[in-house]
Amino acid sequence: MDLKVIDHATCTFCGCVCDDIQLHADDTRIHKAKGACVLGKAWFLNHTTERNCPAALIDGKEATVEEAIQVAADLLYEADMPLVYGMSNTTCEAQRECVAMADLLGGLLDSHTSL
Amino acid sequence: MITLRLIQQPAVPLEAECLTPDRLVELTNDQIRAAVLYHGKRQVRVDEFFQVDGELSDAIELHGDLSRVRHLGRQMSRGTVTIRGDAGMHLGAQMSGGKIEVFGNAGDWLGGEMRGGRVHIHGRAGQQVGAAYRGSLVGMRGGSIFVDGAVGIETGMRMKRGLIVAGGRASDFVGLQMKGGTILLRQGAEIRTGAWMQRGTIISLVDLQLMPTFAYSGTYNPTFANVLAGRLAKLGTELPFDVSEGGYDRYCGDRAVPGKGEVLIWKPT
Amino acid sequence: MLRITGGSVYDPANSINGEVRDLYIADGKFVDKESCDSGRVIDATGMIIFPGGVDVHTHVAGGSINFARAMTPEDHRRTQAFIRTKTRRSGLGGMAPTTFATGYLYAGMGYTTVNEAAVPVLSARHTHEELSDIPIVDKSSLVLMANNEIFLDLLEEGETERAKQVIAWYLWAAKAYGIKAVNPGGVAAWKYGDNASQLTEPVSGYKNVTPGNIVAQLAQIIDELGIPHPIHLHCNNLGAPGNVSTTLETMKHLEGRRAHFAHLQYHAYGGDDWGTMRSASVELAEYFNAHPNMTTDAGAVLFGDTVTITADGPWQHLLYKLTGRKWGNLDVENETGCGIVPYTYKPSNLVNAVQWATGLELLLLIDDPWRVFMSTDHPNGACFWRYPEILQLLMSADFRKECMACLPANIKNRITLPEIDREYTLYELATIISAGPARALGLKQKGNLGVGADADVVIYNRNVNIAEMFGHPRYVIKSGEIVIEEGDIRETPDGREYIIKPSFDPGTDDFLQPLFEDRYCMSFENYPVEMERIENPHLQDCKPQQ
Amino acid sequence: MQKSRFLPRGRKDRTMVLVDIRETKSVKAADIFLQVRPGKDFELLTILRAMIKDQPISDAEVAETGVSIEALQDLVARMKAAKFGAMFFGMGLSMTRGKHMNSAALLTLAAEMNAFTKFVAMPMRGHGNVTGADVIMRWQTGYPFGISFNRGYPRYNPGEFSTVDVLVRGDTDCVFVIGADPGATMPQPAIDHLARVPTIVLDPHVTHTSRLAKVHITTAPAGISAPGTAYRMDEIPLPLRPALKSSYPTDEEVTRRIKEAIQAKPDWMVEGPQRLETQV
Repeated sequence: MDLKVIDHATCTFCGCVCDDIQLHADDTRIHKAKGACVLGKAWFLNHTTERNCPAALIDGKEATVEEAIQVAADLLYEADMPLVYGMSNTTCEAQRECVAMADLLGGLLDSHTSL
Repeated sequence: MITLRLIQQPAVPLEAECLTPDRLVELTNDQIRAAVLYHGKRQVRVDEFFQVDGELSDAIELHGDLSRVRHLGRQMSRGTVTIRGDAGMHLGAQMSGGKIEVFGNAGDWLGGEMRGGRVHIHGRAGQQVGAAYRGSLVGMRGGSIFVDGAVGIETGMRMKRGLIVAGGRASDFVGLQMKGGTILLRQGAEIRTGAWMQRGTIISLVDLQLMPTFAYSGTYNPTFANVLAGRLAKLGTELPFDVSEGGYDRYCGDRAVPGKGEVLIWKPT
Repeated sequence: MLRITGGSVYDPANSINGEVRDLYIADGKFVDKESCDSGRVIDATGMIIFPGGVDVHTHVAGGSINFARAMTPEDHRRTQAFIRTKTRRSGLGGMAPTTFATGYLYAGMGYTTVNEAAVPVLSARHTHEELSDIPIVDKSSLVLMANNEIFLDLLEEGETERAKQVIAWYLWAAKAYGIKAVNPGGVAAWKYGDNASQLTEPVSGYKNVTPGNIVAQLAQIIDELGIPHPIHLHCNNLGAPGNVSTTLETMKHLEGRRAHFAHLQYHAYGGDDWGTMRSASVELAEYFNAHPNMTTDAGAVLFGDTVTITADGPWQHLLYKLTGRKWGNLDVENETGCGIVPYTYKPSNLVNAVQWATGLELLLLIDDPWRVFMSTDHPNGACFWRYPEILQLLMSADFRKECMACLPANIKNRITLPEIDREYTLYELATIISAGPARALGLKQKGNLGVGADADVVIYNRNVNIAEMFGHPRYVIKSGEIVIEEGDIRETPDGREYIIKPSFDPGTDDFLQPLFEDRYCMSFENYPVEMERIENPHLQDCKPQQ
Repeated sequence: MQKSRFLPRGRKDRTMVLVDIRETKSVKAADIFLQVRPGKDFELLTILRAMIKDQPISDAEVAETGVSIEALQDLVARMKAAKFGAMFFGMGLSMTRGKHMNSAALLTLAAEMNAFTKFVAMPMRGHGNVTGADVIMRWQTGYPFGISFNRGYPRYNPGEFSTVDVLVRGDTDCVFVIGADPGATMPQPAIDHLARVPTIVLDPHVTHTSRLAKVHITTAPAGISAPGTAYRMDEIPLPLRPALKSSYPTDEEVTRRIKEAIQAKPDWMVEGPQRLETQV
């Protein structure tokens, strides 16, 4: 099987953020992560593109992303003191949206750092 | 006198920096009712949460469990705030005068960065009593804080002047990076008392576990103990100073800084 | 479309000195009357019109100012807060304002272009992300090069042609606009706890490389590459008593070449130590006036609190030892570093008083306003939003006298300011805050109210209180859009970013890669900033000189 | 290990000192191992601060930390003799009794060491891009974490606005969780509050938090199938190069769409001045 090779890939498992990983992947999963440490290998190899999770859940029941987004927006909007929390295992681009959303919401904003 | 009774427990913290003698003394009853508080992100009127009696007075009395009501008496310079119940965070923060009395417990940052005035808590207080806010180099600069019960961590952090008396046991880091002033611990403290202190005095009436960077420098009865005892007697609390009763073991430090602070531990004879 | 009628126009780029002119704007640019036949009309009768301000030297985005933000929460709490609206982000002003507030504050005092003066290539991606969060104003950035290990190694080996290719490569990798040199050789030496204070002595770790040949070679390379802005130089020995000799010597090394001397105030001291420190502005201005190859910005100081940030690590450690306050230090592998120390300038402090006077003296003694520009080296000498206070000092000798009354008595014979009567005219002010810096940056479309230029314009109500007038413009228009009106923010459009692409030998990648991989701890391929990351990039011409 | 101009022999030119409360696998990689008694980090660091300044410290006091005076004297001598010292610290320091003061002790020691030689210190960040969150919050709000926007502008107070404290006290009435699983890591009273209020979770997996949440949205994992940027712990941003394509939307997209849905609703903010000269 022909594997796609990605050079200089970046590992986001821990704070070291190594950017010299070579990934060998097919369409559904990564088979090799050259240059990654034990933790990094586990991180890269454990993901697949298979849809193992529902697109969204509302009260534990499957829902569409659009429905879930609307419910989320309603709840955050109605709240008097919403909290936006986490932002560790995600991209800067998402983090910027989170900060913008917290600003708009008039809510609390916090990351793992404060633990 | 103005009386405010909490009629509804806030669902999220209620920020009430407008409830100070300086502000309310100028307001009629209607104006007080209409004054703005922040319930989380929303502006609300005082009368949504409080029943308001009285007007145009710098004596305020609050009733109810106010543990979620923050910034009461903030920056006050005159008058009295009496709370019959618990008070929330930042009570009397940055106050410069007047008196606050709480017949209950107080939250964190009680008298944070205060400059003057008096605070008396009959119950416990939270963390960072009389402390500096994050990043700020100086905490309390004057006035006095009496807490009958226990106090939380970092009590008197970076304080420069003034007096803090803890009737109950204090938690860790009492007088952290202290620059001056006096802290009296009637029931002692947990660990790291006086850590990184530069100047100032911490007195404990019971034995204390000290940082390894403090050095013993004699036992004596400092003159100021006498003066302080006189001042405290007027406020209804005692400090031993008579040579016949005992003496103070003096430790100086923190040598890590290196600092010239002192920790005095009372040793009764 | 927008017409501005009846105002007194100060447009030094077109030699218009206070004459009543009408301005016509369409599609973000000034146009002739015929091309603007509709739209809003601003009646500016009785008002004063300036081109939008251009800050040639400021620190508003990137790792170091962001470190300063982290170090000063106490200042964020005591400063002004901008409240968010549905479309506008909240922000905090102060010594190290947040990105959004930086845009609001600059625009609020009529500045529409800012040049971030110190970017390490390694964290240029970060700087660009912050720049894209500074609204309203147009931006450019200068990349730090005078302590770059690979560059210094090439100089050591005498490989100047290769060095030129490498510099051009770095510039494009950083998506920068020009080159900044900070304490040449000194920051590299600081990584070993040393400094570089003598222009002709080898830098620690080198035999041939001296601060003097670093600046001379960089200036040569910049001219050869045709970079629009000349070498932007922070000389050695910043802040040290007696450093004027270093500064003059550096100027001599650069004779016949273009050069911009950053924050000259910090490099204009006589005396031997802190006790004898005095202003050396007279001798420095005399030399400067006679050498038209150079421009400078003042780096003026105002009394009050600020936070000092500079790539000059050794100086910052000294300042930390002097103040005993907070100190932060950043090392940027192979390239540069940075130190951060909060600081309060006090009129009662003799050294601070000399610094205050020196900044003003330079602005007043350098006779060509096209060559000396407004700056405080924000936030080092003072925060940029305090510029209007300096303008007032420049325009009024009486006000200066009033302020001098607060200085210590023993300042006599250390400063020249009391003997200077010069008062700036509005025309000269428009030159030092806009037309001059725009020209020095090679931004012809800026600082210019002529047809074809960017419609960045400020309209002031006349006011005898100069600081008030310049601090609160009636209107600020950016690219033809009214962004500030009577002190309120109206619109917060995104600004452009100016970048250049100097040409370099395509083999430079292959040359650099092994050197890079030997030294750096990131992948070579991940190092250059991708073009897609630049918000509204605007490529300026960069043509090699023949 | 990397050889360099100034350390031509690589690892041999370097000295690694490991300080921990127990012998871990890292001991093998270290030249010197100092075993400190649990909860004595702050004391040990404070003693070192005194020792580098030649302040007298008695053996008995040092012994309480679990490390001998000789070992510390040796350490101080090595630190002062180093050309370039670096201290790395992790959650064993910052999450134990003393918390931020333990980190402050180490950072102060590093700063003070610069009176003798070059020294730096850096926190080892556990989670992938927590540094990015730090950096972005700083430039957009002025503060690194523990922020409240309830007054329309950022305010900062760890302890008051930090998540664990907020949850334990019940100070929030709706929680949005992204790139974290507090339902698995936080103390029980905090988790109880997460279950009590409507919680919204964005995560590539159905997590512990998702199970007690009102809303869960599955998103593409960062760096695996979502592109973007992450900050290394020394604040260097690096591009992500995802190897897979996901059919789930990215965190960025979902968050933006939620934000836009909120923006489409009427604003609750009362009209007021654009700026405040004095904050609360």
